[in-house]
Amino acid sequence: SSSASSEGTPEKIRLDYAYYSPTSLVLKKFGWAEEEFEEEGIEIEWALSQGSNKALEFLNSDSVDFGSTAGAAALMSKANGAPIKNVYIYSKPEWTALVAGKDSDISNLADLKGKKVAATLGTDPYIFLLRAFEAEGVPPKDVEIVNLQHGDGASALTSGQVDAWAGLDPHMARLELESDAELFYRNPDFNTYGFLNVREEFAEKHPDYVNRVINVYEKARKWVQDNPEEAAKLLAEEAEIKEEVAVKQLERNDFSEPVPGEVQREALVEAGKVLQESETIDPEANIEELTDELIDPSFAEETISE
Amino acid sequence: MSLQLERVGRTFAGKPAVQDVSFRAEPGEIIGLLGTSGCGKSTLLRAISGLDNAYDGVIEINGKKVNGIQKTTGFMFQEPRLLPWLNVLDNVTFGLEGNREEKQKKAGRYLESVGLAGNEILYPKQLSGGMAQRVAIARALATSPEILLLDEPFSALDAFTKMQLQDLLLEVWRSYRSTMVLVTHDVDEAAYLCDRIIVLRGQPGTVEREIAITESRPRERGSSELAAYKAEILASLDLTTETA
Amino acid sequence: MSLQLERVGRTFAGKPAVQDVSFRAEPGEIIGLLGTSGCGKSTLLRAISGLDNAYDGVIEINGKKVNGIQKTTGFMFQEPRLLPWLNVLDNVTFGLEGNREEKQKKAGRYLESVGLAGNEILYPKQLSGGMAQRVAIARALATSPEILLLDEPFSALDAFTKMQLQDLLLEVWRSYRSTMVLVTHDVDEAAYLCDRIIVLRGQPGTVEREIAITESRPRERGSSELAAYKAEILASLDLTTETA
Amino acid sequence: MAKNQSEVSGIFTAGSKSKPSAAKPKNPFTHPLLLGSIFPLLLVVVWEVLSRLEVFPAYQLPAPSVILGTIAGMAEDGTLWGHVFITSYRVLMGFLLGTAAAVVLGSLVGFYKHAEALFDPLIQAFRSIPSLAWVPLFILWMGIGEPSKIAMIAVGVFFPVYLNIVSGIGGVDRKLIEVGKMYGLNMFQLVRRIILPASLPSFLVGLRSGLGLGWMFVVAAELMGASQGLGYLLVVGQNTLAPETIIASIVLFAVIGKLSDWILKKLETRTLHWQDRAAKS
Amino acid sequence: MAKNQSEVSGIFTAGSKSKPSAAKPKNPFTHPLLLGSIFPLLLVVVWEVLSRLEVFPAYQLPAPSVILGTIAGMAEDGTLWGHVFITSYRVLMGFLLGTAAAVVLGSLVGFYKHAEALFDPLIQAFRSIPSLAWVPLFILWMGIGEPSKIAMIAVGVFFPVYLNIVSGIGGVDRKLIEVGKMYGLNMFQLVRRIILPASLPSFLVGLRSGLGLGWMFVVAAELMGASQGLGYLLVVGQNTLAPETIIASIVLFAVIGKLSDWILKKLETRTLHWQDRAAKS
Ligand SMILES: Nc1ncnc2c1ncn2[C@@H]1O[C@H](COP(=O)(O)OP(=O)(O)OP(=O)(O)O)[C@@H](O)[C@H]1O
Ligand SMILES: Nc1ncnc2c1ncn2[C@@H]1O[C@H](COP(=O)(O)OP(=O)(O)OP(=O)(O)O)[C@@H](O)[C@H]1O
Ligand SMILES: [Mg+2]
Ligand SMILES: [Mg+2]
Repeated sequence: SSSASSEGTPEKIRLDYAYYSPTSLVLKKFGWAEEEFEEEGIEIEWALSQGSNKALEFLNSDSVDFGSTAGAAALMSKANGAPIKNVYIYSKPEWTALVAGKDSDISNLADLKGKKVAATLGTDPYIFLLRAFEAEGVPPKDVEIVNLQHGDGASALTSGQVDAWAGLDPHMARLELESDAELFYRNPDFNTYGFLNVREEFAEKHPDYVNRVINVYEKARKWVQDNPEEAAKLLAEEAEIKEEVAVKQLERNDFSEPVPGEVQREALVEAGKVLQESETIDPEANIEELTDELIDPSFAEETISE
Repeated sequence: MSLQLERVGRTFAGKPAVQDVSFRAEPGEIIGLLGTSGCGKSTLLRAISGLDNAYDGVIEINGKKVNGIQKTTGFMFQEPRLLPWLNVLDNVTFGLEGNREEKQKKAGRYLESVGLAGNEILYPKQLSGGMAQRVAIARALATSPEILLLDEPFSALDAFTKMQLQDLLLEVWRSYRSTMVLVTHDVDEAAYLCDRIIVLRGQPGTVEREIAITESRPRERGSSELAAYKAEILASLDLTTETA
Repeated sequence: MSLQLERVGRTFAGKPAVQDVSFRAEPGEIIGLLGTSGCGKSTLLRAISGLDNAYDGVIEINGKKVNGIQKTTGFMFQEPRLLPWLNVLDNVTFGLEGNREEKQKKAGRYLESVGLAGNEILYPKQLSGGMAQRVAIARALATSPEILLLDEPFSALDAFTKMQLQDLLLEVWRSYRSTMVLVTHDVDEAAYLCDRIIVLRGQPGTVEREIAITESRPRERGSSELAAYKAEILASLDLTTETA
Repeated sequence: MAKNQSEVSGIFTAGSKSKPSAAKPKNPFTHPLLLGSIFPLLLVVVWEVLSRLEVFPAYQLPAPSVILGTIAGMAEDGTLWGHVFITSYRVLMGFLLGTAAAVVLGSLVGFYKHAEALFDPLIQAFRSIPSLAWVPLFILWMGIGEPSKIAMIAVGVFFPVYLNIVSGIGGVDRKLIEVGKMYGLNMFQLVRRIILPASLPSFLVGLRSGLGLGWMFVVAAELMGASQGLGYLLVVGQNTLAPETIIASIVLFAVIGKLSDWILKKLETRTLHWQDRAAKS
Repeated sequence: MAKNQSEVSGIFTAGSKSKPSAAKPKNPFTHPLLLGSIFPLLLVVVWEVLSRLEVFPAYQLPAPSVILGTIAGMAEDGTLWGHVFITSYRVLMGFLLGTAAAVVLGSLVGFYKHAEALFDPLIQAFRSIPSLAWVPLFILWMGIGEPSKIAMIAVGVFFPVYLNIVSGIGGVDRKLIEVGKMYGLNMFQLVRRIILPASLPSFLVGLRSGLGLGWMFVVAAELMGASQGLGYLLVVGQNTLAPETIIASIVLFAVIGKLSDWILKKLETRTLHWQDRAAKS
């Protein structure tokens, strides 16, 4: 069932919100989307995404029109034929890094040889880990990667069952604050950005409305930029996390560049290669082409330059 | 209703339990079925009732070959088979039709006849063996079936209760003229109640003798006529040739 | 073993089922327990067996007050109570001890005595009513208990099988001198088997009479002495004053 | 030991002499409620103590007092009731739906040879598919609204109820069924008046099992775009590394699950009073 | 209709005249195996056709042929057997462990009033906690090795088995228990020789329910640091947004789950042949 009644005006617009996309929280909180479309009688429906994979499931099953994901997740889904495109960057997050315990003697990647590292297969931290290995010239097979969900990886690290963890915010921020865990390897560029994706069908039928959604997202983004403290408070409240954690998480988000472009393309191509090596993406697939198909900056360019 | 068995037999897993039984019951006749334990009496009743269709031979009711259960047939099983989740009263009303009150009144009447007035709300687990059997009798009689099959209906009762219930049975018979087939081990009972007695013998059971009791009703218990019949039945049951 | 009941009674949910029963059985005595249906015979046996502890009064075995089940007591229940997952042979060996072969031999002997040789591998659901009862008899006798409680053991058997099994019981008694308490509705049977007969009556049941049968064994069925006893028992059972 | 259970033990003790077994006075220390609280209390106390001693650090396993505080906080700001209510509602609806489906299919399969051959293999195969595996399929088929959540819970409820119904029907004594047949009951009446009451014990266990599984399936159900509910709370707790939220949701699951089971158990004792059970020692 | 089930229907038909019900020839079209395949086949065919017609796009629900290809691919490169083997092993061990615990606790609770008051409330409360909720706790207590995975599966198996045992024991006919008591059986013998066989139908349903739940708990178990197994496959499929991997793992769950259930079902018909059941029509 599509939300489009006819060409032109959609009956309703279905957005997702997610605790990893502070902008979406702000947008939902202030009701700017509702405001924007109220006059035309267009309803706004919100669905909570508990993770990139859920957001993509929602998109693929036509349950939402816009979904927030990590860039790599969108790429993987695209590789499987999902009819989505990325039209907007909600943030450049440094949401993942390599974390070691408080008194750990691990201080760089080379120290990981022969040790256990927790990561969630196929997610950004996992990609981050592999790219870090590549960058530092550490062969991945020298390290035992233990597949754990993000939260479980965090607790495995604190209870000493793994030596390091490819962490994800807000888990990571909380761990830093509460158990003095250390981020021993960071690189914001190895993260794959926060992608706002739209279903292709929606974009084709209602290009104007894509622009207008980007518009309200812009409003939210600017508010976050202008009010970092209140944004942190809001995030803490919505996601039910501590305020300090929220502050830390937000500090690591760069909201300055909303238009997808060459940097994202590069990051995705690199991520795609890593994923192909680990056979998460079909080795035959043409990553560059897929990336080009996925990222469509035209809407954002049009809207934001206005 | 008339009932006719023609060369009826039943085999369980290759072993014949009863063979070649033929007899005819005229409408309103009471047939006694006697025989040693395990000779196939209950098996025959099951075949007549329609619960068991895997017999050989032909069973006809009112001249029509039957297959399956007839609504007009009542069966009092060898065990009481009360429904454990129903109390005494509800067990008796189980087979009745009509509105609740009527059913309960009728059931109450029969419960009184079998000497169980005042025990309506007991559950089967609270009954003595004989009481359970009497509830089963009340349940079977209450529906006034046109053909009534009774499998050792009074086996768990003391001598006096038994006599009362035998008379109750005859009373019901007088009102409804049901055709009855009665399995019993009590020769006195058979002589007192039945118009004709089929004696089965052997394993597999076959008909040993058919004894007609022409004595008119009401009969007198312990009369010399009945005693003579009793002797005849006992003689035909005698085990001198067989041990099982 | 001797058995003594002193003012034993049992109340179910405020309603007395049996009251004030006292009697004594000397070692090796066979006591008959007679009475109308529902007067508390089975209830008394359950109390003696130790399965029911909630009775009033005192029960003593060999002069010692008992509480709970005695290994030396055997109980044949009013229903066969065969274990449905065991075949006939295994049901009989159920209570026996010793090695497998011995147990099976012993069980086989008793099965033959009750006329069920050749039916060892049948399951309870394949048995006729009387066959099931005979399996239960074999099971109860096979353990040769010192006190044997029998609740209408032959109620589902034809006259001749019944006589055979009565004699089997006496045979067992001759070998082991078990003390027995036998509930029965068959007055002939009581007169033939028992040393003393306790007649219960009423609801709640109370002891109506105690009749000692001094006739020595082996007794002759149908003898005039037994006939006299029978008349006496019947008279004491007579229901002229009560209807339930 | 073998005190017959059909009597009220208080009644006949009045007139009886001091029989130890007959006149057993209620020992206040063995009252079921009291006994039943021993383990939970012990658990909570040990856990609290260990937490205070920092054997479990708070970011791993917060103390019971903290959990209680979390729950109390949710109760105060009102969110608690929303979570509890919406989840209970979903479980209830799913339970009804799943039970209804199980009764219909279970009766068919329990009764008709052909129905068994037709349906049972597929059902048995589906029975071992984990709840999480259903999530994407349900989203696909039914979207992320309330219906898909309720349907998901119904799936969980269905299997144990179905299994117990089929086996319960199979286990009904032929003798009792024959009684029904002799009184001319048709298939439907036979089910209602004989089969159902006779297989009630099995059916009730199925219901209790099914309800338990219904609670378990809530998490999967509320992964489908829920923004409220205990399952949501749990997943959010896991996604935001908030052990106190996780444990609070576990405690709520346990408490509400127990309550709902208690209702079914009451129903069980009510409707099965006719069973001739041996008294427990 | 009411053909007695204790006989072999083929045997006595030889001598009998042509009775429709007695001499019913086996209709080849109603053979159970054939009937049982109708729905699965239909499902697969419809699904394949709809996929080919692109009613289900591949990114949502790949065609059965694609799934088969995925599985065949895994079989070829050998990874399939690893997944299947390790998961089956875990389920088997968890099944044994959970069943053992359920038998011990279930017997205690089924038997002793005090044990019931002591343990049952807590167990009933734990019964509704979802598998995912246990994950962090198990990691905390038992780490991420094999033991915690097996223990997790055992938890799933435990509850239905326990519930069915307790209810089964409660439902054993007092009359039969009394027989055992009269023959001087002690508590242990009573359980082994009377209670267990008498409550076997219920116990077996519990086992089958439990096994099903064991398979369901595999996902939670394999969230704990597994690098192989069907649950791992499922979760990786969900994390990497690969529908063919997800569906392939579902199919494998269904097939292997069905196989394992089939073994228990065989056991059931074997051990319950003594039941006096009505024949199905
Ligand atoms: N569990 C019970 N709960 C309530 N009442 C019971 C229970 N068991 C027996 N009774 C009552 O006790 C009385 C005596 O029962 P009992 O079984 O001893 O009779 P009985 O003399 O053996 O009769 P029968 O010859 O019919 O077997 C009956 O009125 C019966 O209703
Ligand atoms: N379901 C069955 N399967 C196999 N054999 C059976 C079955 N039912 C009955 N039989 C056998 O058929 C024979 C006759 O049984 P039936 O119950 O008709 O005897 P009966 O004459 O009623 O005996 P009783 O007087 O002891 O009740 C017995 O040998 C019995 O073993
Ligand atoms: Mg019979
Ligand atoms: Mg009795």
